[in-house]
Formats: sequence, C-alpha cells, structure tokens
Amino acid sequence: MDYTLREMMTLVAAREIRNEDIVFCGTGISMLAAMAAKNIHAPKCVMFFETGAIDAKLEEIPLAVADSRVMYHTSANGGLLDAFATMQNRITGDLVIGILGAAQIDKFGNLNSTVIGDYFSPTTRFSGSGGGCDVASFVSRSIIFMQHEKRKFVQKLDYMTSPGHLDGPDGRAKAGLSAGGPQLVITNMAMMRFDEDTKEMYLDGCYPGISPATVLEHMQFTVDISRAREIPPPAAHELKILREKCDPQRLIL
Amino acid sequence: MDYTLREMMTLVAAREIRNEDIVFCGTGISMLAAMAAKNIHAPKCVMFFETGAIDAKLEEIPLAVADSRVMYHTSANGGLLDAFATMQNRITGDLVIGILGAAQIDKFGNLNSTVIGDYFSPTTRFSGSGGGCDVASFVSRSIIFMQHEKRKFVQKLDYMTSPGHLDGPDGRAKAGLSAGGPQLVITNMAMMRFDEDTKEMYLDGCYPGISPATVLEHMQFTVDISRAREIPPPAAHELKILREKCDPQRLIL
Amino acid sequence: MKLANDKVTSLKKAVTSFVRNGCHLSIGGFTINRNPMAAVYEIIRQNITGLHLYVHSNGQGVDELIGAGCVAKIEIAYGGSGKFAATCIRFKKAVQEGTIQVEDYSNYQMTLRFLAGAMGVPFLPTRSSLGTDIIAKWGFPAAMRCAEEKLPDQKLIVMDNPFNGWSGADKVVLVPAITPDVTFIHVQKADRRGNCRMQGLTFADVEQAKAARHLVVTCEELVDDDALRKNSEQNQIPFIHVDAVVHIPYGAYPTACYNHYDYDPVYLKAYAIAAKNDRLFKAYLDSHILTLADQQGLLDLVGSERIERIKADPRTGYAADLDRR
Amino acid sequence: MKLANDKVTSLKKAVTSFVRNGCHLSIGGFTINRNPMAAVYEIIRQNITGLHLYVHSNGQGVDELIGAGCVAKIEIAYGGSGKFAATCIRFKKAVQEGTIQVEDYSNYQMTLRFLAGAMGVPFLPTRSSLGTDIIAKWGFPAAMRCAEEKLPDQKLIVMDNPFNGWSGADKVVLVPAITPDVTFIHVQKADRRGNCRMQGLTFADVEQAKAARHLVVTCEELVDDDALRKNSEQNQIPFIHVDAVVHIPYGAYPTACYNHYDYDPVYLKAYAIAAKNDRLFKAYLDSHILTLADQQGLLDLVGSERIERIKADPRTGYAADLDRR
Repeated sequence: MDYTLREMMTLVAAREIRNEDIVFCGTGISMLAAMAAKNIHAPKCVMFFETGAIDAKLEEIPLAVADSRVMYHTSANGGLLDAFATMQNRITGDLVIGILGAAQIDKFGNLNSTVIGDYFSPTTRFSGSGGGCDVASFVSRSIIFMQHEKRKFVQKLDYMTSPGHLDGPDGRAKAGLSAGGPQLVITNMAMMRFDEDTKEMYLDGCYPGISPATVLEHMQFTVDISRAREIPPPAAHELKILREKCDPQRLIL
Repeated sequence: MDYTLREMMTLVAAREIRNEDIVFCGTGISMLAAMAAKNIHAPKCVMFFETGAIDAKLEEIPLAVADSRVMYHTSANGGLLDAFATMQNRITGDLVIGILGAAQIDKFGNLNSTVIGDYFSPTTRFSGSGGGCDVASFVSRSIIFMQHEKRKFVQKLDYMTSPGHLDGPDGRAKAGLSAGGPQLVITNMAMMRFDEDTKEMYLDGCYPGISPATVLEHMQFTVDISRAREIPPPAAHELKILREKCDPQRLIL
Repeated sequence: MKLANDKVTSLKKAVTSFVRNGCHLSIGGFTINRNPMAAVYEIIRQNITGLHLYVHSNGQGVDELIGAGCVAKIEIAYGGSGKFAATCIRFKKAVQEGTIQVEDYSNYQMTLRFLAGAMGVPFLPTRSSLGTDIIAKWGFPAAMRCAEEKLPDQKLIVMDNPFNGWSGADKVVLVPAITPDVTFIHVQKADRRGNCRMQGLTFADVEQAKAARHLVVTCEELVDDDALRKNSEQNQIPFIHVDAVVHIPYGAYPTACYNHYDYDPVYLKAYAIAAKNDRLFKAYLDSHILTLADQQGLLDLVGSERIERIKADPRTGYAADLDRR
Repeated sequence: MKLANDKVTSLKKAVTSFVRNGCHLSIGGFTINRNPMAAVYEIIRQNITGLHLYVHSNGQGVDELIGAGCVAKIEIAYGGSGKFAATCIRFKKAVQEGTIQVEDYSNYQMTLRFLAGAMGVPFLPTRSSLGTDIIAKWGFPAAMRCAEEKLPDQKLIVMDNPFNGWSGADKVVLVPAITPDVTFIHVQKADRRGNCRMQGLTFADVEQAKAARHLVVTCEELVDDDALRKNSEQNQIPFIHVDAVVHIPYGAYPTACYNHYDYDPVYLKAYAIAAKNDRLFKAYLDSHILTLADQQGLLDLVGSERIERIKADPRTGYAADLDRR
C-alpha cells in the first residue's frame, strides 16, 4: 500500500502514544500523530495544547494551537498558565508526553527553533521557543519530529532553545532540570532513541528501503547504528484511519 | 437623636470613604461602614472582599466575607489570588482603602490578631491574620476599628500580625513594605490619626461627651491630645440610612 | 488513576483510600461556605488521627476536625466562622491547651503556597508580612522542620530583590510550596471523570486541588459526561487532576453552597454552644457524626423543615430572608 | 479613571490617549486568534513608532505592527501564524535585517512575567530554560538594560533553590515582571464600565490586562450594565482594571473570535504572499489599513460574502467546513 513519508512519520509517532498519556501537541503532524493514536489504539489518551485546551473534540484539524477548533467540547478552556503549570507540576507533568519539532538538533536531543547564524545578527530567524523550551524543560518524555538533513542534525546548535539531555548523562541534573528528556527522534527516514547510559542519540530503526548508511549521510554527527532494525510500514488500517478520520481535507498530510 | 457607639463608629468610618475608593471590607462593622458610605455619600465606591468578590449587590448583610451574599450580582467572582493581587499591584492597590480590626494595637498602628500571651503557649488564641496582614502590607491607606480598652492599646504587642508603621517613620521602607500604612483608628470613644513626621498615633477627636483624659485612661501608652476636637454625632439622615437600608435586621448593629 | 473514565466512588471508600493517619490533608472552602463537610464528617467517623492540615481561612471544617481529635498540626491563616465564631472554638481551645501545633501565615501566603504546589515551583514571592511576627516567629521549630521530610526547612525566607529594586520592591518574602497528600473540595457540578464547575467564588479551591497528590471531589450534582463540555471555560478543574468523585447532595452542609443552599444558622449556633463545653461537644460528636452512617443521616436528623428553610433562592443564590439572628 | 461608570470611547481616541511613540505596549490573543486587530490597525494608522512590544505567542498582530514600522523592540516567545506563516514574515525580515531588537523568552516565561506584573511582585520563578541559550544570550545587552529605566537590569536570574531542594528543585529561573504602559485585548463581551467576559481559551489575556498601567478593551458585544453580573464567575476581568472600552464588531478580524467568527484563510494567505515582498506589502498597508477609516472600512473592502463564510457555527464556535486549504 502506498504511503507518504509524512504519513509514515505521523504513524510511527502515533505508535509511541499510550492510553495512559496526556499528549502535549504542537501544530501540524504532532497533533495529527496524537489524533491518529487516539483513533487507532489509544482512545483514552488526552490531547493537550499549551494554549490551555484539554481533551478537545477535534472535528476538524486545527491550523494553530490557538485555532478555535481546539476550544470545542473540551474538559476545560483555561490559559497558558494552566497549561504549563500542568507540565511543571510533577504530579500531572509525569503523565505528559511532549511532541516537539525544531530547525536543528544535536546528538543529545537539544533543539534550536530560534535562529540560524549568530543570535545577534542571524541569517535566518525562526518563530522562537513558544512553549517548546517549557515542554522540553518540564516533561519526562518527549518525541521530536525532524526532517533528516545534514544542516539540521548538527555538531553544534546555533542557539539552544529547548533542552534535551544538554551535555550528556548528568546534563539535566547539573543544570537543575527534572529527570527525563527526549526519548525519540522521528524523521522522514528513521527513528532514533537515546542511549540510557550516554544519553547520545542512536539509530533505533530505518524506514523500509532506507539504509543506516543513508541515514548517516544526512547528519553532521555519527550515531551508533548497531541497534537499527527495519521499522514496519504503516498498516492498511492505520493509513485508512489517518486519511479518512484524522485529516480528510489533507490540511496537514 | 439617640445612637449607639457602634453606630457612631460605623458612621465615623463611613465618612472617610470617598467615591473614588475601592474599599477592602472585613466582616461586621467594616462592611457596614462601606455600605453606609455607599448609601450616604459615595455611591460609586466599590466594595471588595478578600474572597474575590468585587462590587457585590448586598441585598442582605453577609455574616462572613465568604457568605454567599457577597457573590450576588458582582463584577467578578474570583478567588483569593485575584483579590490579594489587586492590592499588591500598585496600579489597582493604590485605589484601595483597607478596613481592619484587631485584638491589640500599638502606637504605630501595628496590629495583633493572633495571640495574647506567649506565641508558643498563648493564654488566648485568636483567628490569626486571615487577609489582615496582607492588606496592611499592601494598601496605602487603612482604617482600623478598635474597642478602646487598656489591654488593647498596648505598649508592646504580644504578636505583630499586621504591619502598621512598624517602628516609626522609616519602618515600612526599611522592612521593604510599600509606602502608606494606617491612617485612622476608630474606637468606641474617639478617632486617632498618625502624625506625618513621627508616625505615632495622636488623638484627632473624641465622641460627644468623652474627654481626651478619659481616652488616655483607656490606653497603655500616651498620645498627643493637643489636636483633639469633638467629632460631630451621627446626623439623623445618616442614622436613618444605616438602620433602615444597611442593617434593617440588626445583624451587626 | 488520574485519567480513568469513571472515578465515581463512595465517600467511605474515598476516605479509606486516600486519608491515612498522619497524612497531609487540605480542605477547600472558606469559613462557612463550601467546606467539604460530608468528607470532614467521614474522616471523623473513620477516626483518622495525627493529620497535618493545610488551610487558608477555614472555619467549620477545621474546627470539627480539630474538635474530633483528628489533627496534630495545622498551617493556617485564619480559623473563624464569621459571626458564629469570630475565632473557631475548638481550634482556639486546642491551641491554648497545646494539643495541636500551629504555623501561622497570612491568607495570601497560604494561597500562594498552594499555587506554588500547583505550579510545581518550590516557592512564590510576595511583599506581605515584611517586618511582622509572621516572619519572626516559627510555630514549627527549625529542628522539627529539618527532621520532617514532608516539611520545608524554613517557614519562609526574606530575600533582597535580586532585580535591583525592580517593581519598586527592595525585599520579598518567599513562601514554600505545599503539596498535600490529599485535598478534598466540594463543588456544585462534576462529571464522572472529574471535570469540575464551581459557581460563585472559588476561594483557593483550584490551587488547593491542583497542588495535591490526590484530589477527592464531592459534588452537589453529578452531571452527564458531555454536560460540562459546553462553555468549558467555566470548568475550573479538568479531570486530569482528580482521583475520585463522590456525589453528595448537601455535601457542604451546614456550610453554604452557592446556588444550592445557605449555611444553616440554627446548626452553626448550636454548634458554637456545644463547642464551648467538652461534655456537650462530645455529645454533639456522638449524635451528629459518630452514630450516623453518612451525610444523609445528618440531613434526616436535622429534618426536612430546616433543610427547606436554607434552600437557595434561584435569583440570588442564597436563602433570602433567612432568619440569621 | 479605573472606577468611572462609563468608559466607552472610540478606538481613535483610545489609541490617541494611551499609545505614545516609544511606549511599552502589549497586545492579547495568540497566533491567529483573538488578536486585537482593529486596535493594531488604528495604531498603524496613527503612525505610532518606536514601540516596545511585549507578547507571548502572537502572530498576526505582531507581524502587522512590525511590518508597518511601529516597533523598535520586542520581547517575545513565538512569532508565528500557524499554518499561514510558521514564522511571522515581517518579524523574520525585521530581525534578520536588524531593524528591531528582540529579547527571547519562552511562552511560560512571558506569561509569568505578565502574571508577576499583575500580582505586583518583581519576579516569578520557573524551572523552564535551565541550561539553554534563553538564559545565556541576552538580546538586550546589560548596558542598555541599565540605561533604560523601564527595563529590568537583568533578562533573568538563575538562583539556587533557597529552600534546600524543596519540591525537588535545585535551581530556579527568576523572570522579571512586566508592567506595560498599555495593553489592548479583544473580548467577546464587555459592559460600559469595563467588566469583561471571554469565551473559549483566555490565553494570557487576563495577565496581560492586569499587568498594564492602562487597559483598553475592544469587544464584539457591548452589553447592558447588568448582563454580566449574573454568573459573574465567568468574568475574567473586573472593571477596576479597565481604562477604556471600545465596541468593535469583528475587532479581531482577520484573526478568529470564538463563538463569533473564524480566522479568514483567504486574508491570511494573501497577507503571507504580500508580506514576503516589500512592494506588495507597502501596497497591502495602503489598501487595507492606511487608506481606510476604521475596521468597518476593512470589512467593507473584504466584502460581506467572505465575512459570511467565516461566521461561527453556534454549535462549535468556529466556521465548520470552511475552506482552509
């Protein structure tokens, strides 16, 4: 069955979401991944936006986390203070899995979504942290979406917007952050996890037809590929639900 | 026209409230003073409770600041966070006049509403600060209601619950409090103000038939009586409004 | 637990599950309004002791818990029941007799402490209480604080404003976060998953609720699953904070519940009289709590005529013209 | 002013009264929802320059203010308009060309900074951003901060937790309070005295509103004086914070206003195209803002058919089935 890489990425992420998760969603495929999980295997998982919307009934795809579509049929319509407190508070925060994206990532899962070039005279300016830095600081588990390109998997970030494992195993603890950090990087080629001991990224699996060597060619730094497996392609029922129930208008896919 | 001292106290306080004031009210005669002001000469003044109720329509007398009667027909029903932030915030806080009471007061207008005796094994325990300390810390103007008794106007408080002028002219600034502090003490005998330079209490006026000497007999410390005048008794229209409109059931009076 | 679809349970079970001897407890409400009284009575019936209680301006609920001997330590801003007891009577007695230990804060400080807990930060700053004995005198001595893992080492900390006088402040008081083991609140409406909607003033219930490890909600009305999803900006507490939901009409009685019923002046006056005398108070505990099965038992004892009298007028939300003298 | 009974005025007058060249301004809303766009357009028409802007995740409003040359400095967490512009286009351009100075915070930090202003404290703590460049890199250099009285000397401060690890935190980040000279927000309902009721998400509007020295509220519906006094727990902002009320239906257009209308995808897409090109953008400013008298002028230009299309469906609060591709 034909599928796009964007569909693959969405479904790979969806598979990581459990029934017991509160899913912090951004715009785009991150919310689509949560919608897919909810419709496929985790009906009880709770979608949650930094704008303060909890457990919205998404009859249509929101085009921003402040889209009025996230306000419909929610458990509560609060504000930013409520949303971030829910993540910073360990009682509820430990239930949250964050989904993030960025312009650059390093081997410890630190993210840049602020600038390319010098911070004080950037060649490219991006939107900035938004809630990204907050989520990355607070939640114990997160999934990162990336395009697999050499300029994006970098030796050194031009600006560290959101903390991953910082400089390694003790990075978060030394800085004063709570335990946890990124778990998973999902790209248009592969899926990476972080080694339990070194907190460095390693290749967990490649998409069908993509070799570990190809993956490495698209990164500035090398990662362990010894644990790589082939990731199963989307199943027909997954694709059907994603296409027909989650994004029938193809607004994101 | 006959009147009780409680009526006199209430109306003396009411006269101090202006149309431009947000009045922080406690229970009892403090809210009655605000109601009287609103009905007599300051229809625009806003009554405000620490529970978060703003500008309630008090069709009946509340018996506590959390009485459901303060929740009816308000501008907003918030919570304690809203109420105290409104006072701590200088933009709105400078509009607020607080009305407080206590078990003990000293010459600088500091208040005790916590214990008589040693804090760690008190002979008498009172309710504690409630919002009293907060209001006294935040607002720039406050009125204090007291019974004029020797055991209440003391040389030294058994416990300082709420800050007045602390130890004198620079007391609040040294401690880190904002400017302001108590303006007025209204008792069952007299009205006291605080000297602009020394921040010590002085006798501003006595109720009809009460001499400055009598007032001094009811205090542990001496105050300047040279500025004392006779305070005009309640006018007939003031009493009529107080009795008929504010507390017809005589719940407080 | 927090994400379960149906959290409805009995009060008996909720108390048994979440309230242990010596646990750190918080109850919502303010003086004589929306105290979770049914829960308080069940805690008393289950003979829980050694509680560490956190409240701001609580009255009736605190006084009954203390009077029944459930409380060892309390952190509080105000113990009073309005006109019915300017200072809560059993609270006063217990402090004077040294049978409970008290730590005093102001109302705003207690509220900020709950907010800090809810936010997941160790403290919040305020300018309240600078120069006072709330700062100088610690009801819980430093040694006890250091020994007890569930207490912060300091009651509070006065700190110079590190932003060089920014906002006109030279100093601030930092007050430490509270994370109760369990909070009980009583709300007007909840659904089976635990979404809550309060009417009238919320006091500090939202912060007390979100700060707690476990949250038990008692409600006047248990509503259909979709009922609270319309106009959900009115839901102050989403289900993700909630562990148990108990449907108890008149669950705040004898305190008030806006839009449902008023406080019962007859009850509160009789309570104040009983509370002043140990023998009478023991009789009160027996007749009004210990020998009853539940809140319905109390309502039956009080009788429908008195309950009828305090029913809220739909226009004002309280019982207009109630005899409260 | 804050206690006046009738604060209704024209937008022109509100902007003239409260917005000066170089003043510190904040606008409510989030990306493409409930931005106070009518106010933004009036600020542009009045040719205000040198603004110091405070926002969290603002999109359309920020981008148009920057594009029109009103802004000199901005403190911000996120400049984006959802799918229509992942990064706001004129914002991006202005930063890259160095025509505005930026200070970056996270969304929570900006919200806490507004909350600190609203609370009247110099700072609030969070655990966000420890170890990142948000802490290490200051967009506004220390010298500039010290020179400008209206800026705190430090961007933020990392501090050891003075409560010895309480709440599991070893360190916290303190972020300084913001007190804008004026905040503009757009709400669904307001009365003449300024009581406000928002529907759907409130974002950080409440904090932005209460932090400001002056607050201008634009509203979809101007309601009778008593209308908001029922169920007033739904009023997020009481009148005591408000300086001016302006009645402007479609005051958030082309961004959305829950229960009233959706964002206009046609407008936002056309804007994104124009914004990418200086000549087209100048033409856009002329045709859509500068040559028009007011928001009604914009609605007339856009035409009733498009306005009809974005009208909110009463069940969901947005325009169901709107073509948003």
